Amino acid sequence: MLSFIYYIREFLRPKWITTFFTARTPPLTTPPYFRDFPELTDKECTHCLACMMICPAPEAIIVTQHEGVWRPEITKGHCIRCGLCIEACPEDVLASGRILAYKKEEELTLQGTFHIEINQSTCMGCGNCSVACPVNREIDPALRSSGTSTSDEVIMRIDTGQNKVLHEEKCTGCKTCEDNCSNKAIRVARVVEALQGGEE
Amino acid sequence: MKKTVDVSLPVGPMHPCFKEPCRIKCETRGEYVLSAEVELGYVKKGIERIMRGRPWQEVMFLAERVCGICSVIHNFVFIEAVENISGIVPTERAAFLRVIVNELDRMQSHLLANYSYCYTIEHETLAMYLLNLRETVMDQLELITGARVTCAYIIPGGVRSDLSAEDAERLRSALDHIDAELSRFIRIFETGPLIALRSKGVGILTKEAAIEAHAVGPTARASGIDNDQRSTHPTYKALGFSPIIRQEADNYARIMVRFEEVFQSTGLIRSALAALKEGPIRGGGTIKAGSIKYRNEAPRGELLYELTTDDYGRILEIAIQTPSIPNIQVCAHEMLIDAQSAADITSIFISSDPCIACTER
Amino acid sequence: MDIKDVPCPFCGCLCDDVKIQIEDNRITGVENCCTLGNAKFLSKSRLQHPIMRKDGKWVEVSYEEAIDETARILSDAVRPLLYGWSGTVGEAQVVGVHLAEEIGALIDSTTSVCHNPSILAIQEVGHPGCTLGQVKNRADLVIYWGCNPIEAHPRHMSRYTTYADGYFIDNTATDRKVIVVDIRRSDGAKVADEFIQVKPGGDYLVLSALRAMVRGKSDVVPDSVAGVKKVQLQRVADLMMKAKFGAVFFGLGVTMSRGKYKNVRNAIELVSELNRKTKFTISAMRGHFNVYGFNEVLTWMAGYPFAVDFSRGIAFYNPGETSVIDLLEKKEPDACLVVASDPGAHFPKSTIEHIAAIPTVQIDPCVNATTALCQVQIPVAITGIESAGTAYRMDGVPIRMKKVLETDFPTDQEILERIVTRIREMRADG
Amino acid sequence: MSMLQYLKNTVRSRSIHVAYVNVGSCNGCDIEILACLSPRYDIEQYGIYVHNNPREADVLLITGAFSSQWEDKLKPLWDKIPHPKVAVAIGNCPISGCVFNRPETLVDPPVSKHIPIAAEIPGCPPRPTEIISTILSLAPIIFKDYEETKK
Repeated sequence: MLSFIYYIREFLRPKWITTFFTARTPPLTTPPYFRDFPELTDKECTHCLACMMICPAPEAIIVTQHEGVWRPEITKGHCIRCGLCIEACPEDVLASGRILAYKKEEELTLQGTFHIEINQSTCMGCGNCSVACPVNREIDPALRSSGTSTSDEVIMRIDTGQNKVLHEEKCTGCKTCEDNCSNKAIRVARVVEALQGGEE
Repeated sequence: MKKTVDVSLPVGPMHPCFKEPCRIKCETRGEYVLSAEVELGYVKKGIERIMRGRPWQEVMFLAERVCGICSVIHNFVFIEAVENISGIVPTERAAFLRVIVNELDRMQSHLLANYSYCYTIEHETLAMYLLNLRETVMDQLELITGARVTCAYIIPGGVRSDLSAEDAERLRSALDHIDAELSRFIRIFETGPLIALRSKGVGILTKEAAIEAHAVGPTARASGIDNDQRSTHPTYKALGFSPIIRQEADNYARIMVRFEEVFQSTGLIRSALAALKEGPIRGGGTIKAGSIKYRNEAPRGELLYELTTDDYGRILEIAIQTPSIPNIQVCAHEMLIDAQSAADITSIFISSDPCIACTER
Repeated sequence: MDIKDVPCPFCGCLCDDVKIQIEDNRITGVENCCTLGNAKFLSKSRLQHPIMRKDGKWVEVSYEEAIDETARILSDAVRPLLYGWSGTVGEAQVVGVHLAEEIGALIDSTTSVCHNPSILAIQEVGHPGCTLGQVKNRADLVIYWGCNPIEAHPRHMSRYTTYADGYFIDNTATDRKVIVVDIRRSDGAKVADEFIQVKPGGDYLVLSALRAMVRGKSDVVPDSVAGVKKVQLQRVADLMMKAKFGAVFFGLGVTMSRGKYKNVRNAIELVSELNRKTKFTISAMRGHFNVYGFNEVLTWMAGYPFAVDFSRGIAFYNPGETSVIDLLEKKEPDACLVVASDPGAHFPKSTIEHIAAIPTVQIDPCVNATTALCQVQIPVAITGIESAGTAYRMDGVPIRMKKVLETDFPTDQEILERIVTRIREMRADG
Repeated sequence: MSMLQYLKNTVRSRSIHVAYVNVGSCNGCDIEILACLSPRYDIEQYGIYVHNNPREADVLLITGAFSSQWEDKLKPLWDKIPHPKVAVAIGNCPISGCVFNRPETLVDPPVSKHIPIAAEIPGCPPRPTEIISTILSLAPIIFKDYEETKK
């Protein structure tokens, strides 16, 4: 019996009555603070590949060159809208929601160090990783065009039948080598630290 | 006793009441349930296999996607586990922000569970009220973290973003709104005689059975067991947390425990907001080698991460024990048996708030 | 001492960018070379003297004696077989063909057991092919059909196709698609954009289905073709038609599975079909570094690419009758000369039994499975490392092999020339 | 176009019955579909009803990255839906496998390998607003002149 009174009271509230007669769904809007797919700002991309390094989803972001201009490209359907690329980008090329704003305000950064491991028993020395590596391609144009490494400045190259890491410190952790190794012989460990307040 | 006809009654795997695919196979005599068995395996993805050999920034997102409903707690437990291995201590402000987000997530999860229950017992009005209230909570989550479901808020050493003063004010007013609305809905639930008929005395889980079967979370707390892992967490201790326990041990108690925990969560968020001091939100720190077992209270109960990392912070071995694993078994072997009506099967099952995605991963 | 741009004498890729470090006439370092080539450059074990079986035991003999014995075996034979040739340079192959003509022998190469169906198909319908340089510079779609470049031609992808920057391709990383067709998920399939898993023996069906789709007759294709779903085939056909320049590479998965040369013919016709809409080429993934060279040499000397029988006094070519396996199956040869290949490791058991039963001579630097079947083995300089010459890459581009080490061992060419001279002397003696 | 056809088009775009199936998702997308039911978004005002019964559905919403359990189940389920019908992939998982698309995984994305997918809503998970607006924009196009186009 008590419940009837509660129900009647529920339905006699003025707010209930007004909403009952003027029921309207609010328009389908997305709030400005929603972390949507990252969008490009007008800043220039320096292809440091930090976004590719931090991206947790496979094939979601790739930095490519079109007509001489580098820019990150986000693949919808792969991107999980985590927003880490926006935080990791040192040049503020990407923006989404409020991430860019608070990143600047609070001086948030994500910094990484990288370590490349090559499994000697499975590496075939095919050179896919060292040719695909975007840093290698930058350093040694011969490697890019013919797969022939002529420089000792590259991160890694084929030597004595297997891939050898020469300059680990140049690695940007972009995982391109991992993706292009067909027998999973190369792994990049990415040790990322979340920092605040600039360089320590 | 003369045996009447035995019926093997399958429920699922696609059932309007279930959010996720699973199948309950019940042996019934008439409407009386003799035994029940839960059949799983429809959403197995092998997340733990994928996690192996990956750094925290990838595993964190995989951990979140163990379960889409209680994603924050998976993030929370995983990050605190690797922090404990590496000796990273989150900044004070970050610790409280974590609690705020975690409690918001718990609120929406409990509201969703109670929505499902009300929907299952065909009280659609209350169900819709609760679902609408959940949207308010989701708005707050989105306001703080920028995403509704997979927030990716907690990272080693701190949190992703700060809570500004005006956002905190919006959060406070939303909490007041939630409290006011929810007390109305609870009154509807508490005093509705039909609801009581469908809930009280149905799906009894005795304290002894609950202890024996290792029930966790609200399912166990409704049977009088004090097993809330938040009591051991330092930040919660600082906020003066004490678990909510009821003794009725039926569907009604389980739903009421969740309702009361929503109130408790709003209280915790308020005190966390009050305790929030200015300061950095990230402390830095890298993940080191080690292994750990770490647990905390998910909305559905105790969540345990057991993991080993290597020198470069990669996860070598990981095992996740989610709360729904014991709860589904408790539900099948203790609560469903002796149900007086086949119509109660779904309502009892939903009252234990099963999460199939968590269980199968 | 460093020597640059040494061609690697292993697989058909013939990578000519290998850098070699030499100390005291020994190779100490190899750069830019894959595991397979590296192993060949750095290999240590080899046969030091000619050996001959006498009373069931191996005895070391002089080169004179070994060549005398070989010449005797070959000139006594009624139907000698000269087999191998893919691991040596064109200059030696020329002498080999002269020798075959001299003694009326049947000459065949390893082509006979790998890409002979490809050659038959090309003879039927032509070859829309191009050099690997074209593929590298232009192709935006690469299809590997029935081959696993990662294991067999490791540097093929990084040097010529998938990863190397092309002159007309902006972004190899994004603009180039790779399709792998195989019966199992091979290593190469893991880097492919699209992997088609065909049931064994189903290549012909899949090729025909793709041809129908390229022709615009998708509705005749059933829902599943040799285990491949129609939607996937349609996706692949669309990819092919959208490509500006596609390159198909096929391996033994196509040639030596059910259907044989008809598979290859179908693949070539698919490519011709595609050429009505876009540009497409097809090439075989040739195995040994100079297997293509033998086809070239024999073609310009005898008119046919492999399996030529000189027993009639003219060059007679009839694959199925004059190809090596068929010949050995019929137990026809009564003497055999194996040059720079290893039939003992690859041939069917019954044919090996016949090789063991007849007098067999092997010319090879190393002891291998064929040694067990031989009467005589003559060690030679390792082609491409200790002796120079011309080899043809898998796309038909001739490349000059380099001599990087000094050696006392005679080359293949010298040994063969001495055998020819010895046989002529024997004939003159009557 | 006949009057009848016009009427059919109108009715079909205003009355859409939806079933959803979870083929291995983390249930994040499922609860976002559920959130569409809430009075905030209220999809029923657009004439969309969530029935979860394939036999009376027009639109099948698919979430999840296709676990092996569904290999023999999804196709029969799709065949049970009467024509005209469409399948819509919700979230990243059915499109690409999302973060689960790794070499070690047990799932087999994309779902379009198994049944035809008409539209895709990317996002992990997509917002309820995105789900609703996609289905609403899809509805008039997909069922338009069904009788004529099916031939």
